[in-house]
Amino acid sequence: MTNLLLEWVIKTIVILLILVTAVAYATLMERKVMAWIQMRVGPNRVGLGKFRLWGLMQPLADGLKMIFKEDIVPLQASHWLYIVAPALSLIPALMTFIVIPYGSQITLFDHTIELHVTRLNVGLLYVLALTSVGVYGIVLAGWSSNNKYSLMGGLRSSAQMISYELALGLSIVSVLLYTGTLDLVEIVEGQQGFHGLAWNIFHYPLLILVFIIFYIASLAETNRTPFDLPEADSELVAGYHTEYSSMKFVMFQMAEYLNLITASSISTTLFFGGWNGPFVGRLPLLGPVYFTVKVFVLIFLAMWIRYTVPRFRYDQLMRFGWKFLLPAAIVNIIISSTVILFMR
Amino acid sequence: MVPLSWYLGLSALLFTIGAVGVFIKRNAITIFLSIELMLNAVNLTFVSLSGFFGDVGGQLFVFIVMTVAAAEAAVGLAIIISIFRNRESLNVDEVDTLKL
Amino acid sequence: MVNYVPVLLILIIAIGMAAVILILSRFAAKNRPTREKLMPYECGVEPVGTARDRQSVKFYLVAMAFLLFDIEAVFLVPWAVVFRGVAHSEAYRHLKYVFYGEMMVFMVVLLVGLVYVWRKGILEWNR
Amino acid sequence: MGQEKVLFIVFAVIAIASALNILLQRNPLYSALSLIGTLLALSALYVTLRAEFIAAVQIVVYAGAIMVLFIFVIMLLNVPKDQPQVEKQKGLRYLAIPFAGLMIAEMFYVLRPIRLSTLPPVPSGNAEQAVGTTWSIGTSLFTDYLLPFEVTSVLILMAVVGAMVLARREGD
Repeated sequence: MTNLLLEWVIKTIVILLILVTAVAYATLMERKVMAWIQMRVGPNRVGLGKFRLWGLMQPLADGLKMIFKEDIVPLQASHWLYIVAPALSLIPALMTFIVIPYGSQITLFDHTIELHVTRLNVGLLYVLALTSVGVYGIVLAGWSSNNKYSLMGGLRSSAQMISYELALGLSIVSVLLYTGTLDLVEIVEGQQGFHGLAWNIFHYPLLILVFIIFYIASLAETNRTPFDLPEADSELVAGYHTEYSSMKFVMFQMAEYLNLITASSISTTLFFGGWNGPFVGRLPLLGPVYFTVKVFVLIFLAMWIRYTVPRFRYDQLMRFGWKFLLPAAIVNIIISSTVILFMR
Repeated sequence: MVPLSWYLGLSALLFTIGAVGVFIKRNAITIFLSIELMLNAVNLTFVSLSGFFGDVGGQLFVFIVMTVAAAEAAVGLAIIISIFRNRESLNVDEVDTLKL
Repeated sequence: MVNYVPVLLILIIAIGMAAVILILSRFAAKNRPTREKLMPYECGVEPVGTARDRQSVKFYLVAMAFLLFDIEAVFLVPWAVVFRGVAHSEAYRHLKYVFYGEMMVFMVVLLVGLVYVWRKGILEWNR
Repeated sequence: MGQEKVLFIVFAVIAIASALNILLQRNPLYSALSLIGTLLALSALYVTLRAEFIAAVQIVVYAGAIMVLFIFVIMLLNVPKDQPQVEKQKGLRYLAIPFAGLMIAEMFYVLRPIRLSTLPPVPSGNAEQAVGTTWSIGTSLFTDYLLPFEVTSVLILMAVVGAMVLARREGD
């Protein structure tokens, strides 16, 4: 028992460290990608001493800068909620990753290590539950700042999140119809055949549509551009985090990037075979590599979309979510279940 | 293992707190929240009995109770909104007449 | 249930992390509040009115519609998980059409709700 | 004391403390947030009772949807704090305390003879289909409990229509 507990503690801390680093470099990646798309160079100065290292130390410098910014609590804000809100946004974002498998198992010093922190029978529901709790950070940040822009941004953002959460949940139902389990480890193991290429999306072509719905909904869920209405800077300044500065602002940013990474990981797990790939059976260490590559391709896609597609108007956004994505997800469930009923 | 009576005791305590809330609070929304607390206390009873007797029926009942609670919250809050619109108040002691 | 211990673990670690960050931001930087810094930000102009005002009931209606369709999604989850097993197992052979049909009835009833919400213009925000 | 008992006590204390906080707060927003605390603690207790699916649904539906609706309404109305406190039945407040005492006494009286102290063992071999898993919920909900399930859909439809009619103003 103590052995198991120790293993969990180590795995959890390692995962958190990796996640925090990934978040830091996702911000650099975002700026680099944006720069390339706009034919600029992007941050390339901050390095180690004389070596510029293509700006690889930029996230560190940004972090240091943010720590030493003045931390302001507006006088009229609801003091307690104002401080707690960013934590409420960050904590669920940090908690999601423990159910996602990032490899099969490796043997280290005669000790078999499963490459996932834990497996839950209701793994996917656990992810959905944390997503649905993530609304509170935003809505409370908007309310507690006691600022009109914040309140409006918080309300809009949460209305958007809950609307797209529906499409997200219903598109997952279509996947469940094929996999028949909520356990993410089992879902990945079900995609092992054909040299590790029996990914759900190849195996069941209907899932391509589901993936598109899922991906759009998860972009909206993470409040990224075409869907970053809550912080549409031309109308609402910075939305729900208008009043936030210093590390509290960083916590919102971290939560946003963590959610992006999580959404990409879930897409990878559900549609693209998780850690599966050629030769992974013989060389289990390839698993985490494949997983990371797939996740980063999806993150790159999100960034590409961000700097290519203009922002929606709020009414367009709500119309798109409710009148297109939601019915499309429901129709997909009906078609998928009919196919399964008459398959074989 | 934790004995069944602990779960039932906790559930009864939560139910009592909810009932007291309905008595002493005058704000319609807080009263509503207390009712939700009572529903949850009963749900705990259902789930613990279902676990201890190994019968899934109790958990299904909880599922249905949650649905009913959702429907109730939607309609109840709509009533609260329309009362507030007409009276500018959420105090249940001020809305005891039937005419406007 | 031992698999849920890591959930508790990461909850504690995440709370600890958030607390450390919050404390860090409190004490790492100099704090020199002025009246202007502590005012609500309104693009540099003196704030007008208050943010504690009543908002549009539209947000309530959207949240209400979300709540009711969320219930639908939650009912669909256990159905979707068992559906394949039921449709392809011998033990449930006579039940598979019932399984299919009942969920279709359920979804049709709720689609009527969606159509109602749609026709009443709750999903329109530009009016 | 076993680890389970320690866990139970921790979550029970969280549940009771936040339940009491509902009553102690004057601002309904803080009351609603306390209720969310109770809901999360209860969900953890459901996990200790092996009702994983219900525990997850508790968070998705209760904490993630119903309470969001409450908080939206509280934020939309933004009731001014300085309202005159009208209280017509003053006696109720003083009746509540003995009433609560009576209920707690009754509860101890009823619970005293209950002797069940362990959960039944998980049947070996088909842990996937034990009580509380998604499979067990799915198979019995859509067979033995078919009627309540279908009636639920009608209830939700009625709630949509009712809430819409009540909350919308004429010409809104």
